[in-house]
Parts: sequence; structure tokens; C-alpha cells
Amino acid sequence: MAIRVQEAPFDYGAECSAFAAGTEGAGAVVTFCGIVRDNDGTLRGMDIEHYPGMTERALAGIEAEARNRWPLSDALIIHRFGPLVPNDMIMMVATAARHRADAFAAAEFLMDYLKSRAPFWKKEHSADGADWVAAKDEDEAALTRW
Amino acid sequence: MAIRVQEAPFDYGAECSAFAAGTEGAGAVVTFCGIVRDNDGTLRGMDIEHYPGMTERALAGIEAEARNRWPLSDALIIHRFGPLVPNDMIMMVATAARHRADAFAAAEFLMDYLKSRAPFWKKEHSADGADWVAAKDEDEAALTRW
Amino acid sequence: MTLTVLYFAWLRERIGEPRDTITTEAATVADLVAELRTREERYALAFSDLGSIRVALDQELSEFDAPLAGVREVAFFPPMTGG
Amino acid sequence: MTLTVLYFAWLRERIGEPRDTITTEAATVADLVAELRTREERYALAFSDLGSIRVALDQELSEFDAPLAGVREVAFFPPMTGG
Repeated sequence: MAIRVQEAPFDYGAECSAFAAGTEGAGAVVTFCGIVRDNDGTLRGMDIEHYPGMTERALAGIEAEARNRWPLSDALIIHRFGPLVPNDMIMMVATAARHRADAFAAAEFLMDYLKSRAPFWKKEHSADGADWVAAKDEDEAALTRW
Repeated sequence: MAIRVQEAPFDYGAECSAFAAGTEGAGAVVTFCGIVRDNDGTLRGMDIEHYPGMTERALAGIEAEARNRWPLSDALIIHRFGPLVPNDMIMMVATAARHRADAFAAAEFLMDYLKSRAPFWKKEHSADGADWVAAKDEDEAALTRW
Repeated sequence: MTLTVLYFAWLRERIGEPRDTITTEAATVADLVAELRTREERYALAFSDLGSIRVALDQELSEFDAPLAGVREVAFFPPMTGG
Repeated sequence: MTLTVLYFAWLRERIGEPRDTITTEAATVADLVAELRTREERYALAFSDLGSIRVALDQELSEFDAPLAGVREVAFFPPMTGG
């Protein structure tokens, strides 16, 4: 179980590899990676602000809740902050379980909760200026299914 | 989009890395990896038999159906056959989409279908002898949700 | 017609061969199975419980009542266990 | 009591500071917000729509009617957009 909040890039492939190698007894590994997306070709970059201290607490709480709900043999959350450019990797989660349904459900749960319950805020910079990304109703609604 | 059926090992981390790097425009990447699990400490190994020709067709059909149902920017299926030992990686899938819900749903769909609709059969070798793994009712039932 | 008939997993082991080439007038998969059962004891044993057997015609999953007209390759196997 | 009050994202930008140290007798978060609004125009503007603001007390998400007794750090910020 590990939670990392960092400004530095991470190596998604290397993290997947190490995570899968470290999960003895688990038959199923699921990973998710979020990438800075330039939807209309105008995005220059993004700043991710966070609340040091609370971020780590919130992520630890979300991860503990996931382990409470599903029999996970391991879980990993990495989330970056600071300046990012298109195609940079923002964050990843990984889950390992005996059965694939548990690994999938836990990974989706971690994503849904960290979207709306971990104190990160994104500001996008484009040719037109800079804007804080608004929270989506659908992200809040996604929490009700758990 | 790629489908690989092979006896040789694959490098899960390197595949995740290459897949994520190759998915321009996608904000969300989901990967799944299945690992040979030694539940009670007696498994020596496993042989995976498959039906060359039909395997590739079945996987291509499942992948096409996933792309039909969700707006995927990319998908990958790798499945090994032949002899494997505990902790070997059996197979992986990866999906990329603009939104995480699509990437997650498509990856679960690919897994559910290839479990019960792709012509692979597993024979486990343990200290007590060798046995063909029986299909699980729950795997067949998992298809009804799609 | 002449069919290539393939067997996989425990079905292959019980029959002792991965494939047969069979000339038959069977109209459906079920007719073919009935014919195979009469061949030898090992076939009768292998095909004793059709509920645990699946069939593919020319590499597409099919059913036991499907017609064999135009088919070249028939495969019998247990429920699949991929992933 | 003396509170550390933190602001994030556009709330921080509108107020122009990442944090204040405030000595107050406010009983609840809502009381504190009312007090902040009277400070200066930029606070009144920043806190004009509470529906778009979230609050954390000592780094735990909370509500505007929560009591401040025993709290040391209050944070105000827009809905979170992680992931």
C-alpha cells in the first residue's frame, strides 16, 4: 500500500511493472493512468494546486475505505501537482486482488473518490488565457453508486 | 488496436508504458494483468491450450464489439499460451478513452468476454496431479450485465 | 462431405487425438456427434455429456442443432477458461 | 481563539493571499464566513456564493454549520478536481 503526492514525473510503465511483481498471491492487477488531454488543440499546460497535508490524509482515507470494501492484496495511488503540459501523466492508481471484479471495482472507486474528495484543483492555460477547471456534476454523481 | 496471442512472455510494464504513450488525445488509460496464482501453495505450473486461428478471430470480434460500444481511442489484448509457472503473467488488456468511465467499462467488458468466449483452456499441475480448470458459473453470469 | 474435426483440452485427451478427418452425411452437429459416438468407446465416453461441451463451426461458436452444410472445420471443446 | 485560515484555487486568487491568521469568537464556519465578508471587498466577493465553496476543518471536509470549537486550521476552496 503506498500513496505518493509529488511534483516530479513518475514512470507509469515502471510503476505497473513493480506493482504487479510485488503482489504475490494476487491473480488480478488493474491500473489507471490519467493524462493531460488537449481537447481542442489550444491547451498549453496546466497547474495542479493541492492542499499539502490534507491531500495525503484524504488519499489515505480513500485507500483505507477501498481496502475495507474489497479484499485487496495491494493498492497504489500516485498524484502529481505543479505545472504539467499536454500528454504528461497526471496520476495513476493500481489495485491487486485475487479476483478481477474486486480489482476493477476498487480501482474505479479510488478514481471516483479522488476526483471529488481529494484536495486538488486544476488550472488550464490556453491561448485564450487561464481558467480553473470546474467540477463536473457527473463526477459528484459517480460517488452515489458506491 | 492490437491483438497478440503468443507463447513468449511479455513485459507488462513496457506494454503499459508504450500503450499510454501512444494514445494521443485520450485522458484515461486502464490496464488489466492476469497472473498465475498459487492459491494453496501446491501449484507447480499451468499449461494453456488454445485454438490457433479461432483465438485471434474471437479476440478480434470481442475487441470490435468493445469499440462499438465505447468511444475508445485504442485497445490492446495480449494472451499467452503454453507452459506457465506461478507469478507468470498470463495476459493483459489495455484501453484508452477520453473519459475514465469508458476506459474502465471497456476493459471489464474485454475481460469478461475473453474469459468465457475466447478458446483458451487451462490445465493446472500440482503435487497431486493435473486438472483442467473448470469454467465458473460466475464468469458466464458476468456476461449478462453487458 | 469431408470435415476436419478438432478436439481440445480434456476432450482431446479422452479421444487421444487432436483431430480427425471425417467423411459424413450428418446434417447437423448433433447428427455428427451421434455418428462419432458409435465409432469407438473413447468417443462415446468423450461425448457422454453434451452439456459440458461447446462446438465451433469454421471457428465461430455454434450450437448442436446447427446445420453442417458448407462447413469445413468442426471443433469440440469444454467451456473456455481464458483470462 | 486564533485560527489559521487557508484559501485555495480561485478563492486564493480572489483574496490575494494563501492564508490568514485570524483571532475570532465565531462559533461556526458560517459565523467565520460572515466575519470574513465584513473585512474587505475582496473577501465579500470571494465568499459571495457559498454553494461553490467547500470547507475543511483541520484537514477534514466539513460543513458550514460545523462548530469551530477546538479547530486550529480552516480551509476554504472550490469543489475539488483531482484525478
